[in-house]
Amino acid sequence: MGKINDVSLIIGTANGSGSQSANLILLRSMFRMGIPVGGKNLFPSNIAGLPTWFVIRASEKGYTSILPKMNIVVAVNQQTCDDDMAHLDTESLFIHNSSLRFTKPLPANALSVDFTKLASQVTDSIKLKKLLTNIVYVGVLAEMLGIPDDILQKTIGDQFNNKKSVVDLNIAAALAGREHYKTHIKLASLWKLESRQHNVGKILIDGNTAAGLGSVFAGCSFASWYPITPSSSLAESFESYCQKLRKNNNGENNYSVIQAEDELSAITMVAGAGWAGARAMTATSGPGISLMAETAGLMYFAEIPGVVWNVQRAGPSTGLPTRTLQGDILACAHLSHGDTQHPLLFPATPEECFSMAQTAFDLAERLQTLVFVLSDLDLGMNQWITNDFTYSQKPFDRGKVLSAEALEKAQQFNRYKDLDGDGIPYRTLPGTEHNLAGYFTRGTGHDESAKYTESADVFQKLLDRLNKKWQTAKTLMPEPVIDVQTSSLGLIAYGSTDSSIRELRDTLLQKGVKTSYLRLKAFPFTASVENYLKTHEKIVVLEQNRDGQMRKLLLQEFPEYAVKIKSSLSYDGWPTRAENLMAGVL
Amino acid sequence: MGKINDVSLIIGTANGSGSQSANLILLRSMFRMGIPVGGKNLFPSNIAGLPTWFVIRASEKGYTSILPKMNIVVAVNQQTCDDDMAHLDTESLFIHNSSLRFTKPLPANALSVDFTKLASQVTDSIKLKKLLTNIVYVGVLAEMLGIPDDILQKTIGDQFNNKKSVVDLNIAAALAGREHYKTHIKLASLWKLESRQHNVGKILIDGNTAAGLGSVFAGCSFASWYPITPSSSLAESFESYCQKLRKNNNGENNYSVIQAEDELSAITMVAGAGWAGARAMTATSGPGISLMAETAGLMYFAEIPGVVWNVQRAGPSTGLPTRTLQGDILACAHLSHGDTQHPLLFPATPEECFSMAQTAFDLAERLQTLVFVLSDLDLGMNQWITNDFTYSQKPFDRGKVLSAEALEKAQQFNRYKDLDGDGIPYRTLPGTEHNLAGYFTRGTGHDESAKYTESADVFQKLLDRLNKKWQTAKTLMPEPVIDVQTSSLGLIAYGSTDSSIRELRDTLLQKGVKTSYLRLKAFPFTASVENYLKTHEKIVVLEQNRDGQMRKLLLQEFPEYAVKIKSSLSYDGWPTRAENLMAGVL
Amino acid sequence: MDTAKTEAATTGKNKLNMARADYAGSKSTLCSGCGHDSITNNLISALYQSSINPYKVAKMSGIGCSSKTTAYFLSKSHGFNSLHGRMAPVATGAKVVNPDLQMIGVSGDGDTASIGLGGFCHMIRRNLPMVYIIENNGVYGLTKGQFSATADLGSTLKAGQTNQFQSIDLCALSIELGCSFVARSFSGDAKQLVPLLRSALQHNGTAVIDIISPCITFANHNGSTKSYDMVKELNVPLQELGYIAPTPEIAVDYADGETKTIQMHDGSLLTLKKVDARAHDVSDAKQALSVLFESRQKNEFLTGLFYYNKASANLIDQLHMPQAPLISLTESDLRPDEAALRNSLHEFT
Amino acid sequence: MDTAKTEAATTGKNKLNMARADYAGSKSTLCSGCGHDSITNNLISALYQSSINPYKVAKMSGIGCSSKTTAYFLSKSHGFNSLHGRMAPVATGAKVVNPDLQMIGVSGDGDTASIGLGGFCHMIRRNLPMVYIIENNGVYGLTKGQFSATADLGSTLKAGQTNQFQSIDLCALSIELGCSFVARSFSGDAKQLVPLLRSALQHNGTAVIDIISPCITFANHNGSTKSYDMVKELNVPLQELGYIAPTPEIAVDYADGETKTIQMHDGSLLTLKKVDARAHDVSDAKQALSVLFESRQKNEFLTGLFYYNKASANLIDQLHMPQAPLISLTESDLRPDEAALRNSLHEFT
Ligand SMILES: Cc1ncc(C[n+]2csc(CCOP(=O)(O)OP(=O)(O)O)c2C)c(N)n1
Ligand SMILES: Cc1ncc(C[n+]2csc(CCOP(=O)(O)OP(=O)(O)O)c2C)c(N)n1
Ligand code: SF4
Ligand code: SF4
Ligand SMILES: [Mg+2]
Ligand SMILES: [Mg+2]
Repeated sequence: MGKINDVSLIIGTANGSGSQSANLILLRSMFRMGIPVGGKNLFPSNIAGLPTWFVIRASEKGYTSILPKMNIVVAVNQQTCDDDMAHLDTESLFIHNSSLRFTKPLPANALSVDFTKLASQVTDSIKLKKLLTNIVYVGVLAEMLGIPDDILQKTIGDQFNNKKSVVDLNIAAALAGREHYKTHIKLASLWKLESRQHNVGKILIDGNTAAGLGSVFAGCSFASWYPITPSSSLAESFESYCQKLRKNNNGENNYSVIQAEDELSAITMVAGAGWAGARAMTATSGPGISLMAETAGLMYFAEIPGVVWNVQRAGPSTGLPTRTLQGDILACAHLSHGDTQHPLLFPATPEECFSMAQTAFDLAERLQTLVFVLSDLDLGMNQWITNDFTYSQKPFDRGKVLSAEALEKAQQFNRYKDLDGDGIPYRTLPGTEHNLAGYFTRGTGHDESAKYTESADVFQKLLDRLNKKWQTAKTLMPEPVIDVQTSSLGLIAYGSTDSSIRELRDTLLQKGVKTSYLRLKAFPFTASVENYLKTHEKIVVLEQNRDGQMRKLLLQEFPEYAVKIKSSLSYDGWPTRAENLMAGVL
Repeated sequence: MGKINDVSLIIGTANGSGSQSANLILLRSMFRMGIPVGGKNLFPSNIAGLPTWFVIRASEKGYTSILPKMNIVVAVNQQTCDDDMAHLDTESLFIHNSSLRFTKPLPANALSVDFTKLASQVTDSIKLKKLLTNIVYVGVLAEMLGIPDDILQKTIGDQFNNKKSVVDLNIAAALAGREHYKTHIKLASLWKLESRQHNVGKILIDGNTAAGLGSVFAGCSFASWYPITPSSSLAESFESYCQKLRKNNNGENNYSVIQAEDELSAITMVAGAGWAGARAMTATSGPGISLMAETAGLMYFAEIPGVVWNVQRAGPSTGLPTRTLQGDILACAHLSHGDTQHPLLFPATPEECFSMAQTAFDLAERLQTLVFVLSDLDLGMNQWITNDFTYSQKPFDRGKVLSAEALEKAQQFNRYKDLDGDGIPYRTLPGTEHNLAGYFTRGTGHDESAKYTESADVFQKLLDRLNKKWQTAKTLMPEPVIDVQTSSLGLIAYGSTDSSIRELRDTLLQKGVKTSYLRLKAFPFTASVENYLKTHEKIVVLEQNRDGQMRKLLLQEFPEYAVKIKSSLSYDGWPTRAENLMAGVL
Repeated sequence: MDTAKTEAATTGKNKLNMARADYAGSKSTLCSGCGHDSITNNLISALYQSSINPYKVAKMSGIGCSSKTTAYFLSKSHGFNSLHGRMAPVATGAKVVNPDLQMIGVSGDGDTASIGLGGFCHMIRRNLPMVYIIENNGVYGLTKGQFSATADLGSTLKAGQTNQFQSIDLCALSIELGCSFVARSFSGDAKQLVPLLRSALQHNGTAVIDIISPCITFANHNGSTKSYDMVKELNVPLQELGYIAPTPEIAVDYADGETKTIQMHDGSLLTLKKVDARAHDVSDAKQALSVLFESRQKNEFLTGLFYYNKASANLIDQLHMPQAPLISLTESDLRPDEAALRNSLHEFT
Repeated sequence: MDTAKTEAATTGKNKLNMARADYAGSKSTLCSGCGHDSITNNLISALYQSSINPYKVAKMSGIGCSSKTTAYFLSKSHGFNSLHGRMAPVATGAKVVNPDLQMIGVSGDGDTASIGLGGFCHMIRRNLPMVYIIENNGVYGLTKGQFSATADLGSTLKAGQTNQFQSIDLCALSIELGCSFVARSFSGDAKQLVPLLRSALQHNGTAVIDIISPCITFANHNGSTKSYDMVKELNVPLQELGYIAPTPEIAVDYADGETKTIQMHDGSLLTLKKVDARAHDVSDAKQALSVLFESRQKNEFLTGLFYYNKASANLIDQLHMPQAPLISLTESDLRPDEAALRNSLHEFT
């Protein structure tokens, strides 16, 4: 008998060849078997014809981190078939299309399957044959691993929207693969899948779709954006969900989406919309963040709410647009010149991408400031099992906005006066029909009534009040997830690396090393972060960037504990692999 | 007898009224008497008609920091004359134009002088009368303080380029003021000036002029810029010195200056020019820095030399364009997204603005990276006594550039290969006539031969090499100026606050508190900074921003010493006043 | 003829029962004699005469002396003095989420033609409903008089330098990009400017008004092509303009065959009396471009309304939003129900 | 007639004794069938036929599928694949300090007309000597096919959305801004494109060539106005073009009165044979704008050379630099002597 529900496989194809849907069918079938599984697409910054890999890991424990060696390697791409063998270890199985020409010797466990020929049995069309080749390997793998046919067929149906002609062809191709395995290969697989109940109440989804949907449910009514990988699908999913869910009874749009001419305009439109009273957002990645710096500073200083989704990719500069990093932590925390600071949120799962949308807008409007949600390519574009999303009953926090009636009662209004001692002033929206409502928003120095001033005293007080607001923010930011198991070694991480950290901790435990774990959800840090630092002898911050950016923020904020705060870093652009972070911990 | 060579005075006028030349005449006359003196202009972000103040401080010790109370207040501006009295203490003298109407009671030591009438004695032209009013108060003050007439007259002559008609009128107006004091006021002044020899080998100049001139002598041949206060005069002085000093024998320009359409283009033109092999620079301030973020990251990652002069003003956002802060330290150190880092230089005097121009270009070309020189409004636009500039004999360091001949010898060329183990690769310039010269510059991931790659391994190695280069930078950056007097309290500061820190230290010493002092000249920090941290029990970083930005960089770099690194901050937009920083030190 | 104006003149109050002073703002801090102040003044007249509701106005600007002027009128309105060159996108965001706002933007030539050119062009493409005023002095006033991109070829700076680059003609550019209302005027020409502004306020798309506005401090010397003297000399109005507010029965009766009338969105009329032989049909973009092209060759400042297209769909139309502005939507409009969530998630199970 | 071409064709080498392969670059990674690859191919032909010295070429680009193509030709040359929308300023900096470089820029419609519009317009104002190619497919290819600012009104995306905004006509815009060489072509039309490119390479100012280049993956469906089918259908060439390299004795002898000849900077000739009645005098900007305007109304792709002005001063001329490029200046040229320093400081004593 083989290992049950513990298999890693990698499929090497070319992008634009239709392999993506085949891979998703395979992945979703496993998910529907109730097995914890994750799927990661390693694609090139290119539209068609270059190498792409898809990695699937099924694990009873829910680990999704990519392992150094794969159990099964499927090679379909001539360009990479030699190199794909590097993923093999002695036990691994190497399944390759018979048509591939290798320049290296094949491993012992190589299995040649003529995917192309099998596909030909199903169709005569050259174009279709190419696409169906992919489904054939799905059939082979399904048979080998033990994926039930009903699940596979239903998943194929769903993938192609139950469009009969397409579905039938694909099912036939899958069956051809299955049959081939059954009749010709007959190998007893070392790895087997068995149905489980792990995925009850769960969904399989990518973070960008979750964030787009979340933004609809979070009340966002304005989005302006400029296309950039890997954030485009977030904006696009927001728009398409709006089309479905945000029409009024007359079929009119209760939302607006503008594709801006660049990121300068995208964020600046958000500033305009936030100022006017809408929940407004943009989605971008590295280069876009850089271009948004000036307006981000304006929004901080003039106190305008807005949300930026930063789906991080590998930088600096254009970097590797289709690889992942957590590299914009410092850039976002201080984006713009001067003493500027921005709250950051760090979703770790699609579920949090969904729920943090409301958190982000609530905070942005409460604090009257720009809030960054830092996702990344791994979280945003890969497939994760996550808890089914909770429908929020929590009312939107629209913050301190004074209506005409409120102004009438108050009989006075000073836009930038701290009436409540929390550093947060009141605002009015343009169009408010009241004599007191109007004020003049500016990025220049201003007094409490928003008038221009160069008074040294007033200026310093303004900066101090903004800082007071920052202190208030610390009490409003989401609390970290903390699991204390020891006082000797405390790990800190954030965002998409969470599942890798879980695996890493288990491995450490097996080696006899107990760890505590704090997963940050936000910057500025809440008091519990300080407490965690205080109560652990050694702290290791695990992150996916070269410079230990989150560690730097921790050092800045908590110099008292700086000595004991170390880094464990991984920054090659691949999704975190648990073992890459191990060295830094021990 | 009054106090000798120890006087602070403030003159309140309106901008655009011609007072600036009068104030400079007064200041330069004192300088020419050999007395240490400094002049600071507090002007509005406006072209004409709003309040402006000019502060002059003469002090045998060379202190130039603005004091909370002034010895002499000269009020000429109706708009501010009431408020100007706030600068008085019991001893101070309040000289005001007789025509001013006050709503507050005048102090005992008030002296009403009819500047306007005195000016009328000299001219009938209404326009000129207005301008000459200012010279009249110069005459009054000159007589009162004891500024010799030959010095004053010569200075007037120089100020107006010895244009006889103008000079004569101004001299007459000054004499009218002088005469009026002699014959009508006759008050024995509490403050007197006496000639000294302190200014031998010194000049009186602003930092921007020094930086512009320095850039000419540093070999800069390309500047692109977009106007922004307080950096414009730097670019303008560079261009005007080039016109004088950088013409070839045929009268052609051995330089180029382009006024760009915005800061995005300004810095990007610098990238193009630096890539092509020129010493190229731009000058800007806060908002411009934000707009330069994306290209700054490209220059870091593609390794292109260039220099940015950031003459800092009070931010965040548009902030107070005519006030000073050291607020862009963090923004510049990490400008752009991803793991991006930039070397920073901190000139403290006009002399350093001049000499650091070459340092900046040498470092930029040696390190193939963008170097920021962080001046500020106080240093850049105010008048400072500084050592006469040394003519540099040091050859330019043009860095590792391979000519066609060198390529012929080497027989191979890999743009991004670390041949010398210092992390710095070799480059070729476009136009080099050799088969090996061409390479493809990009902001995307690249291998040693500059080819695009998405290889995880190559990408991580590239980031590591860039980091190695950063380590090399630490050995090349200018060393701090260190004065160790004790091991208990070590101050750290940088840039234009230097003279205030000197005063602060003297005051502390009088109170019995000994301090050491390290003045940073650069980031990344050299080893001597760490040693200083190590060898002092308490460290206070004095700076002009709210968030203690340099302290944050120190915390990031030296967590071992973080516990003892404290802040003393002042951030109201005025030039540092020594006493404002005192509280944070004790 | 213009009832609003007449009424206002006699009673000192307009239709909203507001006095002209109700349209004022804080005191200008510009140099005395600055063209921008005249524009402010004319704008106040236009707003007052047209009985614009101050509470529904959003005053937008970028950064510059010109951009400061939004503080000098309509102190009852909200204003947004944003970033250098970013007026267009800020206004876009605000207008989309609240189309009830009457957007009045004041920018400078540096703000629009230099740093803001990209955003300006794209706003025009989208036909954002907004009065977009450029106070054009050919220099960066606030940074002390460097050339902007509308400086004319051969114009000189006070310090002597000569501009060597071709000037961007913002009117021609706007027409080329499909802008639906394009005019040029001169800061001091109240007779021309006020009717233009009043009709622009009734236009349902982007109305670009390029107003030559001399900078007295940095561009009023000999050699500056945008000095008061030069502008007066070179100003050639195409038409004489008149504005007629909508009344129950508008009886337009012109003997003069040389006068054309165009009807604005709200029914008000702009009358254009031909005073220059070249005055063309303002609905003909091609002709407008030709007229501008030729006039540019002559180094004159042709003023008047150049192009008007009532029909072109604006951004708000394109977005198919409800009558009520998005900002008035409540939580129940904005948050779909739980069933919608469950439905949406079905495909991920 | 074109000696270079004839020679090349016979010997397989051009005047620099280089083979066509010497002008090749690395293998294209674009989708097979992408219009951009045809342009690369035509560009290689033009460079080869014109015996351009690869060592003196600087290949510039922004970011996009189109911008990647500078890697696919002239691997001997330096290339700079810069930032999205920033090709114009990078090229400006490089060209100014080394005017010996032959600047060849390849950008996309997104890169130029969306994010890079400001820099593009200002480069034209400065008349930077450069061949500026726009590989125009109306979409952002590299980010998977969203509309760009040159998408035609009414064109549809693969997923069905319709573009509601007016397209920016980069040729008309360039002429309006005073660009000195403006042409449009189609990626697949070697006969038209190669002569255009060869003459652009000899132009001493900004040469904008807007090349319609279908995106096979995202904009080749029915409904896309820039699909191969549509472009072939709508392509209307104004002229038939021919290029004649400079020879000691050029004897141009055309019987056909319909053929005009223009002489480029290096003495080479571009012949324009009228094939459409509208073919105008290419030195007349006003006419060029009118022709483009009318053709736009008709929804056709008018191609050919639209405007050419040999005379206009370029940026390098304006800067009054010496013959030797700034980058060749040595320390002694760059650092004035000590006396100059002392003199300069005198006024500060
Ligand atoms: C990003 C940025 N760059 C530069 C500046 C400095 N700046 C302020 S106003 C201005 C030019 C204004 O010119 P214009 O728009 O023509 O207005 P004017 O003052 O002439 O009315 C500049 C360059 C700034 N505020 N922001
Ligand atoms: C600042 C920035 N924003 C967004 C992107 C993402 N991006 C890469 S290419 C591209 C569009 C390219 O379109 P186009 O110039 O038309 O070239 P094409 O791919 O169609 O040839 C975009 C938006 C980026 N690289 N940089
Ligand atoms: S500087 Fe020029 S534009 Fe600015 S306020 Fe003065 S006159 Fe007006
Ligand atoms: S996506 Fe379009 S533009 Fe990009 S390479 Fe493919 S066909 Fe060409
Ligand atoms: Mg201006
Ligand atoms: Mg494109």
